[in-house]
Amino acid sequence: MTNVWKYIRSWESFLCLVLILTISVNAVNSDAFLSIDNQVNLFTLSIEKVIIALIMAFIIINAEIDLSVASMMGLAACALGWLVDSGASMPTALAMCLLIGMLGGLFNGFWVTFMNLPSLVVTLAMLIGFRGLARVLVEDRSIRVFPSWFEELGQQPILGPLPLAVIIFFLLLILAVVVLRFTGFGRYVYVIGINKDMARYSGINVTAVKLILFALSGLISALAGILFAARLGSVRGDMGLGFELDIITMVLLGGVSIFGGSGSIYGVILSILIVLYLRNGMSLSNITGHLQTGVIGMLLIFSAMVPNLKNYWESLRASRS
Amino acid sequence: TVAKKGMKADLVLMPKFLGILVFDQANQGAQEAHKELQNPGKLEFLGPTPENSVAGQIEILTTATTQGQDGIMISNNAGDQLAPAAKSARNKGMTVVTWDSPIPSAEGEQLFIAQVDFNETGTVMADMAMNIMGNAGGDFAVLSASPDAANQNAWIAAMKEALKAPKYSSLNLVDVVYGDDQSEKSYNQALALVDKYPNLKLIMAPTTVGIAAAAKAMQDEGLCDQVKTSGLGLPAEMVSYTMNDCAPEFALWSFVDLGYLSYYATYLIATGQMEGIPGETFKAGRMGYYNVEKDPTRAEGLRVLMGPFTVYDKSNVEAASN
Amino acid sequence: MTQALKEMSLELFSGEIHALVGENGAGKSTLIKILTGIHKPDDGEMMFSGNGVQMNSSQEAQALGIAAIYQEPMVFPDLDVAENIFISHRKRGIWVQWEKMYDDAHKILSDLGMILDVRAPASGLTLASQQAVEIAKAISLNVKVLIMDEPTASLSNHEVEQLFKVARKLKQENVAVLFISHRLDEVFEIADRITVLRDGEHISTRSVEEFSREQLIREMVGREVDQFYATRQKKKLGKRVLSVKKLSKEAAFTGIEFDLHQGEVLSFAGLVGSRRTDVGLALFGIQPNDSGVIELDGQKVSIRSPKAAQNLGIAYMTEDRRKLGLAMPLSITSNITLPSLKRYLGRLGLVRTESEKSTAEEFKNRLQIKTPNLAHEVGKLSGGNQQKVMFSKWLNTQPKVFILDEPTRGIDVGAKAEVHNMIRELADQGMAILCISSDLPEVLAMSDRVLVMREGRQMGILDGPQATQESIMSLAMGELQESA
Amino acid sequence: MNVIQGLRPEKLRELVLLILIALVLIVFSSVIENYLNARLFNRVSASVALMAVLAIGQTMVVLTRNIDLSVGSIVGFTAYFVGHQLSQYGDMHPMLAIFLAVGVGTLMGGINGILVAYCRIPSIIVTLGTMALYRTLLVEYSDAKTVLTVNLPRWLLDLPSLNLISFDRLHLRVLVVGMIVVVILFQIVLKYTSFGRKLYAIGSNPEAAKMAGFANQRMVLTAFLLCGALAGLTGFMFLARFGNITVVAGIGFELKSVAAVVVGGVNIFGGSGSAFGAFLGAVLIDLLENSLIRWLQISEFWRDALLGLLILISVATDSVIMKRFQLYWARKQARSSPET
Ligand SMILES: Nc1ncnc2c1ncn2[C@@H]1O[C@H](COP(=O)(O)OP(=O)(O)OP(=O)(O)O)[C@@H](O)[C@H]1O
Ligand SMILES: Nc1ncnc2c1ncn2[C@@H]1O[C@H](COP(=O)(O)OP(=O)(O)OP(=O)(O)O)[C@@H](O)[C@H]1O
Ligand SMILES: [Mg+2]
Ligand SMILES: [Mg+2]
Repeated sequence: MTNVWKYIRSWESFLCLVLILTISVNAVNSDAFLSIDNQVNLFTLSIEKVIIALIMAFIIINAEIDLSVASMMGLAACALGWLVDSGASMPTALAMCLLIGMLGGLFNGFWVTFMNLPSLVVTLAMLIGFRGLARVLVEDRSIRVFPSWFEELGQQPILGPLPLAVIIFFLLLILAVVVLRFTGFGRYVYVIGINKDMARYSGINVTAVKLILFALSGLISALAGILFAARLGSVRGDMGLGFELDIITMVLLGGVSIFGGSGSIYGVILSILIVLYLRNGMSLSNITGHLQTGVIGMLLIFSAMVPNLKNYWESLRASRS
Repeated sequence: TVAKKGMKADLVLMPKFLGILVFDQANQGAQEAHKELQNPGKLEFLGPTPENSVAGQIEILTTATTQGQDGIMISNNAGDQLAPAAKSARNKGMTVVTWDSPIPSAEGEQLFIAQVDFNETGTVMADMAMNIMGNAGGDFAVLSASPDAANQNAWIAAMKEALKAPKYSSLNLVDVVYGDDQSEKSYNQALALVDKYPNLKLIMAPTTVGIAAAAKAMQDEGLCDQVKTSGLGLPAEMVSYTMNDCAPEFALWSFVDLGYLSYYATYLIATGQMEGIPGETFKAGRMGYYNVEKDPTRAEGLRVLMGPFTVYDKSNVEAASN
Repeated sequence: MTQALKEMSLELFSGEIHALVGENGAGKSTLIKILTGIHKPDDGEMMFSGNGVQMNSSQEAQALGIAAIYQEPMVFPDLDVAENIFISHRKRGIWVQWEKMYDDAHKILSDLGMILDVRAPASGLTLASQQAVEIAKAISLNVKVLIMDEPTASLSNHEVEQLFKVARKLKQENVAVLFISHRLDEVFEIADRITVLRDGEHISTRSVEEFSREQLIREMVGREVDQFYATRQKKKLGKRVLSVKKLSKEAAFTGIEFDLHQGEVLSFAGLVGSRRTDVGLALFGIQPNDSGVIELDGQKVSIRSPKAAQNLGIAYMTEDRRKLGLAMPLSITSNITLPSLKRYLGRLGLVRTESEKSTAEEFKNRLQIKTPNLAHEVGKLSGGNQQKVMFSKWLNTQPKVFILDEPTRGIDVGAKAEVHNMIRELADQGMAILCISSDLPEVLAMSDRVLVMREGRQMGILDGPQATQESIMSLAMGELQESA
Repeated sequence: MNVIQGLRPEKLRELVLLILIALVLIVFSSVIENYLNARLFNRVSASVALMAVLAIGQTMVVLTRNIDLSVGSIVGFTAYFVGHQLSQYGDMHPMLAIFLAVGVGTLMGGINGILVAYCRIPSIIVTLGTMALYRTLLVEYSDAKTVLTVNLPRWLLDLPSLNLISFDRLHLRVLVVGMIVVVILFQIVLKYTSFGRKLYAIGSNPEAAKMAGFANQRMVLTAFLLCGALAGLTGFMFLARFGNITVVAGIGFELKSVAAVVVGGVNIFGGSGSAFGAFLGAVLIDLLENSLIRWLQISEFWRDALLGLLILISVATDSVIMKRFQLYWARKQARSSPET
């Protein structure tokens, strides 16, 4: 009984409420909203961010942050274009890109773990650095060399109405839930996020866990970059510019504490849905640009205020009784 | 074709992003045409934020398709990345017209309303450089928007091509740098150019933000005698620099007219009064008659050429700035 | 919601030293937090110098002249020692006079018998030095009421003596001192009156002469507890497990040499800052040694990480429970299984929660951890129960060598006896135990042998009978053992 | 050894930064012709004037263990707002214009501060939100129009090129002097006032600060107010320097200011750092940027890649040296450990 009650008052159920509200308003507002096309589209349009948000949740729960994800995404996409353009075969190029992602992530991880620098600082520098490398590869060109199967993979549905990227996302989602919630590695991610010194004193290999997380972050960002390239069919140096803030917003709105140690993938997926539906609803009502961003910003602040209001209300009730 | 008024078409005008004066002017022109044609449908002016321009443009195009809009006019900032979304919009029966900046591969695009001939832009810039630097010529550099801006890149390429002519042999293009259409970055880049090339005589900025920032930088540092500024600029923003000789000469076309013309073409196609095939002629209200033709500056694609440039200098800039 | 305090009453006179005693979780710290305005009482009133007062923040408490040293030291790691002492002085004025501050800080610390570099950042201070800074801060405030929550928990005799000197001086100056300790010897030494708390309730307040040791314990615990500090029976030692030769680490310790046998309890004694902890940390691979040899079961080993140490069968229980010992927001169960999580992983690396739970249940019963349930947040347990959870956590790794750093720090008498019994039991079962402790009676009672350190050097090893309060102290203070 | 003895950590940090700056100057003067000249000073000082003021504001917030990601939007908004006012009321007194900018900035900072300190929302969330909100406000307010240089009063346009003192070609601009005043002022506040010290304390250990009876909430609010005020001032300087203000004004300044602060040795987790350090951080980054731009061999496209790496290296150098320093303290401590 108490468990049910606790669940009902949890952050996730609050998000659920917001989500249902958003969906209802959208459905009333626009006929097009509920169409399958639109539902798939609204996912597809942000699928790369959403995929990265999953790994970002791990990183933030681990009390780190990776600001370089979007730049890595751009770098991987540009590297793919550059490699194919310079004659590499598609499979080689894809493998190389994923490798670049992983190495880039490890590079971040190296400075964070071995040099003991704050990840905010390291990844802020590499936000500039990786983007710079992407520029080095493509300069002012826009590269459009991909075979048609690759573009189709990015643009055509392959399972029912779902394109590949969405399917990959769902697979990764399940994986993320299982790993974070039920495995030893997931437990380590939390514990290190709570207190990494304590984790080290408990014989946990903090360095390894962090390195793995950063490598995965790079790898998945690269994967997202590849999917992005496939979806758009061509690559340029500015791909994914500024995505990092959207991604972090999704994760934080999902109730993951910026100080690490708490949060869940359920919350993150709910907040992803909220952000996507909200944006889609606004787009359908012809609200674009800054107003959209402003509304999301407001939502972020308000939703962070709710738990405090709840506490306040409870303490008020407690003091009265 | 002369447009039949009062037919319904829901249209969207999409700039590269919101918050830049010239796009607002284009919107004015489009709204003017919208009224004139008594279109009972709606004309929406929708654009992404500058930070999120590429993804935002794709999103707006896709949403417009979902909404069942009849046509969209795009100033493309996403290069070929917009092509898949444009193609699927076309498949859904939507009219896709670009203006200001086309889809380079022309995939998914029916028509490009070219403000001027892109090759001509190159010549105009070269000519202005020649005029300013004199026959002695000398070093000059380009300060562009972002490295990804398709129209700027095309103009720069055209200028490089034009410079090969013996007439311009004294002009020496030393560098191309990017100010990302941000005042502060363009300003700093302009100063850096001066420091980097001691013999620099001219900064050519084919972007309204860049040219104004460069002119201000030269003025602030008292370098106007040494380094001139030119390129594509808005008279309202440039008038003082032209008058004090920091930017003696620059060029532009009317964005109001560009919006107006784009609207006419899009309206005609979306309402089925025009097909959008080479050889067609249509009347764009107060602006007169225009042709649809193959775009000679791209491998594929059709265009409607608005033209011409207006070159501004001391004689006409004040009148144009009001 | 449990109630931490019920109908508590306490009177404090100026010029008295009043001791507050009670088991872990009796509500002592909670009471103090109420007295200093950090928590608000649900009910009841407070009088100060005859006037009713309502305290809403610790600032108001300070304005009244009430200062407190909390159980866990609250230093500012980025500020230097002197600033830590003076930062909260209300009358400091707008401008900081650095040189004057350094001089004053130096003076206060030397009055306390502490030599600390007042310009050093506090981040490098040991727990004990932090405690010293806290004390210096509190007495420098010119208070009317000084409250100290277990100030001696990580101090050794020498520093405790100094502290008591200061406390007596304050008493002379008509300050009321409220003092909490689990070391009953200290309570009897310093207190004028004693108040006993149990389960959040006031049990009794009497002058110290009216209490006998046994009676005090009975009132605290609510039952008879016997066999305190019974000296350990000398037993035949098992085979040698750990052997350390010429162990050194730069800026920490040099030349540590000892053997540790199965079933043996070897204690590390010394003054605060004698670098005993550092030896422990080296053996556990957290701060690996620079030179020297460590042999485990006769094999030379190199311990470069805690993980390696754990694989070799070494466990280290830290002295800093809050920062290094436990994951406070996690459940008791998760904490207990943390270092040995590998054992609980099933297929695909999934955690088998059922077997986790049964382990936790087992330890809860074995160590009598007082908790509503095992899913309870560890951070919400009282200090003593947290200590037990930490103990369980390491016992569960089934170590060959168990290094205990201040194992009874902040633990009440009853629990202390339990811990001692447990340590003995473990030793009897053949575990090799290395116990770092500042509590001399404990050291004497527990150990087969005592290694005494001073300033990072080994001063000597005392065999059971040789080890007395005097012999340990004289080594710790710097008189080398002749025979060593 | 005695020299190091008197060195407090932040002093050492500043020293390290100065050495790094000197190193950059030496290295680049050997690869770039005609590098060390008055122009370099003029350029770097003029653009650092903005970033340093902003970075010091950021420092105040970061010291308390918070972060302000909305400063870029505040700069943009104030620049636009004041520019718009000035183009309508050209006869506004210059002082009034500055007050207006600082006032608007303070207000925006205050909103951040209240949300962080009194509503207890993590600062990164609040300022991510207000970063978007303030920018939206700017777009709505500006209606996509640009503030044009032509409409601005003469004095404002002349301000960025106004020199206080000139030695030959070396100019000390008024804006730069303004920045220097801000640096000195805040350095004094942080080092020598009890307000400043308490900011450090709060960032160093908020819980202990609460226990010690500090008005944490008010202090954090004050930090945000100051940060907003300085961002407002930066907005004014931005307007003066760049003249044409569009809705993109100040985008990216938030990350730049954070970069300056961390390169300047301010601990991103609060509690340590100094105003002077933040200033040096801004100088170092700007110097690197400027030098890379001027380096002929480096193409436009390599610059950012190198800049990222160099920032990383300079932060790492700082951290390595600080670690050495701590070891030194530990050794010293070991020598003077408690005596009998
Ligand atoms: N943060 C907290 N939240 C909820 N309950 C708490 C919290 N801290 C302590 N308690 C509970 O309040 C009661 C009193 O705890 P308190 O810390 O005052 O005990 P104590 O007498 O100081 O014990 P110790 O000697 O172990 O320090 C205990 O039952 C404890 O579980
Ligand atoms: N002078 C010092 N300067 C900096 N750090 C110190 C110093 N002395 C000790 N430490 C650190 O504090 C921790 C505990 O210190 P140490 O081993 O000296 O104390 P100890 O002898 O165990 O005494 P206690 O545990 O009672 O403080 C270790 O991590 C050690 O590195
Ligand atoms: Mg307590
Ligand atoms: Mg110790």
